Amino acid sequence: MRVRILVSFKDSVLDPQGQTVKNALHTMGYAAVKDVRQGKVFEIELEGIARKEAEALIPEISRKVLANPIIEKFDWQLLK
Amino acid sequence: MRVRILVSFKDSVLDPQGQTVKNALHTMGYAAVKDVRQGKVFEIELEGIARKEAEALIPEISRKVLANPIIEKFDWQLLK
Amino acid sequence: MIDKTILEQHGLNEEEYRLIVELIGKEPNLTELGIFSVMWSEHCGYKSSRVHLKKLPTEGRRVVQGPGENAGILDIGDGQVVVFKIESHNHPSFIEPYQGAATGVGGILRDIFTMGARPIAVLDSLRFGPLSEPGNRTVMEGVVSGIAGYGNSIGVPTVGGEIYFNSCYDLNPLVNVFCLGLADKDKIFYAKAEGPGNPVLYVGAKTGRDGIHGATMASAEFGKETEHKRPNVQVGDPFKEKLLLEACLEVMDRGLIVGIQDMGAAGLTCSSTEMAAKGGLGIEIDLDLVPQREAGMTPYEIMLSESQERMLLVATADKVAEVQAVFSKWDLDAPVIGHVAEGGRIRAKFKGRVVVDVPVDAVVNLCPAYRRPSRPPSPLPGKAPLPALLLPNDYDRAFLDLLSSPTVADKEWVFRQYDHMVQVNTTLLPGADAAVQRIKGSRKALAMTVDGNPLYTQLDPRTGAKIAVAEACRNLACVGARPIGVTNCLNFGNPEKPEVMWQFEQVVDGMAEACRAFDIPVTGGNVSFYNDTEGLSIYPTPVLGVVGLIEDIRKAVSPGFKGPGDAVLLVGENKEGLGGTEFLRVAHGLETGAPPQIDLELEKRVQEYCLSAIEAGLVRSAHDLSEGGLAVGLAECAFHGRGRTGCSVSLEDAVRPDTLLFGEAQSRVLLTCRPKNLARLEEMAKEQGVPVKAIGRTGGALIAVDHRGRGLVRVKVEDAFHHWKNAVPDRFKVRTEEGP
Amino acid sequence: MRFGVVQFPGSNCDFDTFHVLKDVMAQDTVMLWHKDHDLQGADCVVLPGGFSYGDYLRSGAIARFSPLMQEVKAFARKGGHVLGICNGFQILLELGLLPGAMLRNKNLKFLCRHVHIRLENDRTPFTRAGRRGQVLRIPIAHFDGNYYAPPRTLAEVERNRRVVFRYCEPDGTLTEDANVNGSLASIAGIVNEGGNVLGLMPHPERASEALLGSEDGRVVFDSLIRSLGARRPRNPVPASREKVGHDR
Ligand SMILES: Nc1ncnc2c1ncn2[C@@H]1O[C@H](COP(=O)(O)OP(=O)(O)O)[C@@H](O)[C@H]1O
Ligand SMILES: [Mg+2]
Repeated sequence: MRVRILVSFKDSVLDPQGQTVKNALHTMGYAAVKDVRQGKVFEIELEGIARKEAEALIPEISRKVLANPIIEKFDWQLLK
Repeated sequence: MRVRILVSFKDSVLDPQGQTVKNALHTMGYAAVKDVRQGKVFEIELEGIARKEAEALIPEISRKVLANPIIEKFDWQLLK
Repeated sequence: MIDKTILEQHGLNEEEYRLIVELIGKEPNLTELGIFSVMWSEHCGYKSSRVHLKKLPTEGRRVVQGPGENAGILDIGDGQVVVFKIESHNHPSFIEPYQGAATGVGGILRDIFTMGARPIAVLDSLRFGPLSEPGNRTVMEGVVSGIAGYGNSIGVPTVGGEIYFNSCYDLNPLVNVFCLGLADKDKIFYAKAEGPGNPVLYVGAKTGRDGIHGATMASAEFGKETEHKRPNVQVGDPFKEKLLLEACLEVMDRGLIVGIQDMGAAGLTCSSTEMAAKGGLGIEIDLDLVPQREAGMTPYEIMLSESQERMLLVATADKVAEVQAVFSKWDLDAPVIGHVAEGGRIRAKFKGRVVVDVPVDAVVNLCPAYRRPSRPPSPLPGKAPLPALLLPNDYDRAFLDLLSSPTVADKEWVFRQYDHMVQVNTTLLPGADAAVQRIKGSRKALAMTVDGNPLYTQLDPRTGAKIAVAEACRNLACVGARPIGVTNCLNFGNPEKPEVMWQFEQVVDGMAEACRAFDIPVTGGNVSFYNDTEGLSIYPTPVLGVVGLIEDIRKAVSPGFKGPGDAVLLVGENKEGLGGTEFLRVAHGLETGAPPQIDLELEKRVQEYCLSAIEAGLVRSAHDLSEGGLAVGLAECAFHGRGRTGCSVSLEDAVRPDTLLFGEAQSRVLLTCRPKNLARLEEMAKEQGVPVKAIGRTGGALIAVDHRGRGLVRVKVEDAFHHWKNAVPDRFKVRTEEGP
Repeated sequence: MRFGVVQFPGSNCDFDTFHVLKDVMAQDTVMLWHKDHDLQGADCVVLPGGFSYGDYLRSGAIARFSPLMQEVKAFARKGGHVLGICNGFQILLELGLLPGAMLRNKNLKFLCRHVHIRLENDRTPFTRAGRRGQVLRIPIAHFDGNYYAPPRTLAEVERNRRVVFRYCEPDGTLTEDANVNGSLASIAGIVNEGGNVLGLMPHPERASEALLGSEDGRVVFDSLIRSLGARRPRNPVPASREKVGHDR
C-alpha cells in the first residue's frame, strides 16, 4: 500500500521558504503567482497490514513523528 | 487557482532523509513501513491567468525553479 | 565484442587496449574493461602528470608519509601526527553545485579518517565567475551551502579558505577542499590488504547506480535503453558519514582491523585493487554480498559505482564479530564480502560466475604515463606591455572601489554559513591570514592556509606558482607559525593542448623550486585536468595548502590593530609595477602585464624576521600584503582590529602613487608594535638583512596615507569598512529584492 | 556533582561539552549513550549540539524517541536538571519538556558567529552566577534557531519569567538586527515551569576558554556547579586561560 502524507506549516505560522520562492518567481517575471507555501511530502510504502489498520497508523505516525503539531498540520491519502 | 506541486528525488537517487525516517520508524516498532521517500510540496496560488496558461506555466516554473531536473522529478495537480 | 566505440566511451585508445590485453593475457570482458578504464583514467592514473610530479620535493625530517597514500602525514612531536590533503570536486559542483560541493567535502574527509586521524579542520578554495552574472551567483550559493551542509553536520569546522572571481570560471567553477586530521603516531592505518584469508568487510552506505564512470553503453550486457537515465550526480549523506567516521575511528582505536580504504572515485574497484596492490596480494569478492540500493545491478555497475559514504576494511577472522559489533552500535552493517588471497589478482564472482579476474599490478601500477607535448602560448600573456596608465584622479574612490571588489571584499557572508567553531579549537576566526587550531592538552597549535592567485599564474605560471607557495608560507609566518608541509591541487585545462601542458610544467617547476627554497616537503595533492568548457580552458590554477606549526600558542598573533598608539612597520620593499594586480583589473579593466616578481631568498628572510619578532614577543599584529597592496592591507588591519582603529602612514618611496597604494610587490608584511619596541625591531631587521621602515601610527578614525608630504588617501574607517563588508552580501540581495 | 553528556548519532558538540565540563570546569563528567536506559547517577544531564539523525526530518525530531530520552524525561519531571544546547534545545522542544518550536533562521541560511545575549533571569539554577541585565558574548551555530510559540504559550512563558536569554546588541538593547535568527521576542533560551530544564541556542561550551575568545559561557556552568554541586571548580587548566591576541 502506498500512502502520501503532506506536512505543511499551519496558516498562522510564517513560511519564509515559501516567501523566498515567491519572491524569486516574481523577480523572474511570473506575476501570476500570488502566494507560495512550502511543505514536505512523505511517500510511504506499507506492507503486511490491512487498509483499516493503515488508516489508523498513518495519522498516528504523522502526529507523533512526521509533523510537529505546534507549527505543522498534515493531510494524507492512500495512493493505491 | 490553487496548484500543488510535488518535488522529490528521482527513484535512482539516494534519499538520505527518507531512509533516516524509515529507520526511525522501524526502531519505534512500525514494522509495516517498508520504504519512505521524502520530498517537497509547494502550494501555489495563481491569479489572473487562464487554466490553459496555468497548465503551461506550472511545468515551466517547476523545471526552472522548484525542482532540480538533474536529481529531482516533479508532479503537479490543480486543486481547484 | 569490444570495439572502437566502446573503447572511446571508456576513454581508452587502441594502444592502451593492446597493452591491457598483453598485461592480462586475454581480451577483457566489459566489466574488466570498465575497471581499467577508471583506474587508467587521468583522474586515478595520473597519466599526463606523473612524470612531472616526480620533480616535487617530498622528503623532510617530519615526513611519515609522502605522496602515494590517501593523504600525507607529518610528525608534529609528542607522539602526534597530522594527516592532510586537498582534493578538487570541480565538475560535479558545476553540474549540481550543492551536492557536488557537499560530496567533495565528504570525499576529502574520508581520505583523512581512513588513515586513523580525526578530521579537525576543513578549508575551501573556490573560484567562480563574476557575481554580476546570476548564474554564477546560483553556483556560488549552492557550493557554499553544500560545503556548509556537509561540514557543519558532520562536525568538522570549516575554518578558512579563499575565493577568487574571474570570468574564466564562468562555466567551470573550481571547488577545492582541504582537510587536516590529527592522529596518534602509533595508530596510523594504511590502505593495505594483509594476511591471505583475512576477511574483507564492506561498511557504510549501500551501493547504487551513482556516478558510474563513462558514457552509457548500448551493449548487450547493459540491456535496456532506460538505463541511460543513470544520474551522474551523487547525493551526500553527512549523517551516514558521521556514523562511519565514529565507527571507523573506534575500530581503529581498538586495533580491530588490519587495513582500510575509502571508496571514492571508482568505488569498489579502486579500493579493492589498491589495497591488494599495496599488500602485494590479491582480493576475492562475491558481488552478491555487496549491499545494494537498487535491484538488478550488474557486476559492471557494482564494481564502478561511486556511491558515497562507503569503506572497505580488512580484519583478521577472529576480530570480525567485534568489528561488526562496533558498526552495529553506530547503526551500520559491516558484511564480509570477500577475503584477501594469494596470487595478486582481483577476482569477483557474481551469481556464482567469475566476472572479473585480472592482475592487480596491471590495474594499479602499470597505467601508462605520458610526457605530453608542451609549447608556450604565443604571445606569452605576461609579456605583453601595459599601456600607459593614467593616475587615478580620486585615490579615495579608487581605494573604496578596490575594497568593494568581491575578490578583495569581506567573505563573512560565506564563512558565517560554515560552522567554524565546532570542536572548540578555533583560536583565530576565519578572516585572519591563516586558520589556527589549538591542540588540546598542549601548548602547540596548527596553522593552515590555502592560496593561489590565478591571474599571476595565467600571466606567468612559474612565477605565479612560486608566489603561491611563498604567500602561503608568509600567511603562516604572520600568525607565528613555521611551515612544515605542503599539499596542492593543480587545476588545469585539457592536457592534450600543448599550451596547457606547458603551463602545467611551469607551475610544477615553480612549485618545486619554492618548496625547496622553504625546505618544506610536498606530501600529496590532486590534479584536476580538463577544466575546459566550450573549448576555453580556465586559467592555470594551482592551489597550495600549507600547514604550519606553532610551538607556543600564547605567542600567536592576529592581523588586526590592537588599539591606538602603536607603531606601524612595513617589512619588505615597495616596488614599481601594476601587472596582474587586482587594482589593474578593477580600475583599468586589464588582466595583463608581468605579475609581481619574487626573490625567494628575500622572501625567506622576511618570513624569518617576522617569525623571530613574533617569537620574541615584540609584535602586536602582523598581516601580509597581497591583493590590493598596502592600502588594502592597512584597511584590513583596521577592520579586524579592536574598535576598528584607523592609522596614519607616510611614505617616501620613489614609486608611482597608485603603485605605492595598490601595487602587489611580494615579500611585504605589516607589523605593529608598541613604540618602545620599535628600536629593537629595527635593530633585528638590520641584523637579518631585511628592509624595514616605520611608516606611521595606529589611531584615529581615518585611514590616512601621505606620500612625500602629499595626502593621498583620507578615508573614514567606517566608510571603508562598509564598502568592504557589504560588497559580497549586496550582490546576493539583488535576487530576492528586485521584485516588482 | 556529576554531569552526564548524552551522545546521539549525529551529535557533534558532545566531545566539546565533555571537554569543557571535565577539563576546563574540572567536574566529574560522563558520556551517556542514547540507546541506554542509565543516567549513571548524573546530577545534570546535558544534551549537546549537533545534528542528531542528520536533522533530516526536523531538528531534534527523531532523537527525542531514543531510549535514554525517556529516562531524561522522567528525570526532569522529578526535578532533575537538564541543559539543552542548540540541538539539545531543539530536542527538548520536540520532547515537550519545553514549549514552542524552532523554525528556519529568518535569512534561511546556517549562521555561525558570535552574538550578544542578555541574561533575563538570574534566579534559575543555570544563571545564578550571573546577574540580570548582564550581556554575554557567545557563539551561535545553527540553521533552525528561529524560536516560535503560539501567542498564548508565549504570553505564559513571558509572564512567568521563563525567558532566560534574549539576543541583543552589545549594550543590551533589543533590536531586529541583533535578533539574528528572527526568534519571537528575541528569545535565545527558556526554562521550564519548574526552572530545572534550560534550553538555549547559543553554545556556552564554545565560550568557556579565553584562548578561544570568550569565557562568558562559563556563567551557565558555574551556576550549575554552584546550584547543584558541592565542589567548587578547581583552578582551570592553565592553557585554556591564556589570552591570545584576539581581534574581535
Ligand atoms: N599535485 C600533486 N602533488 C603531489 N602529490 C599528488 C598530486 N596529485 C596527486 N598526488 C598524489 O597521488 C596520489 C593519488 O591521488 P588521488 O588519486 O587523488 O588519491 P585519492 O584517490 O585517495 O583521492 C595521492 O597520494 C596524492 O597525494
Ligand atoms: Mg582516497
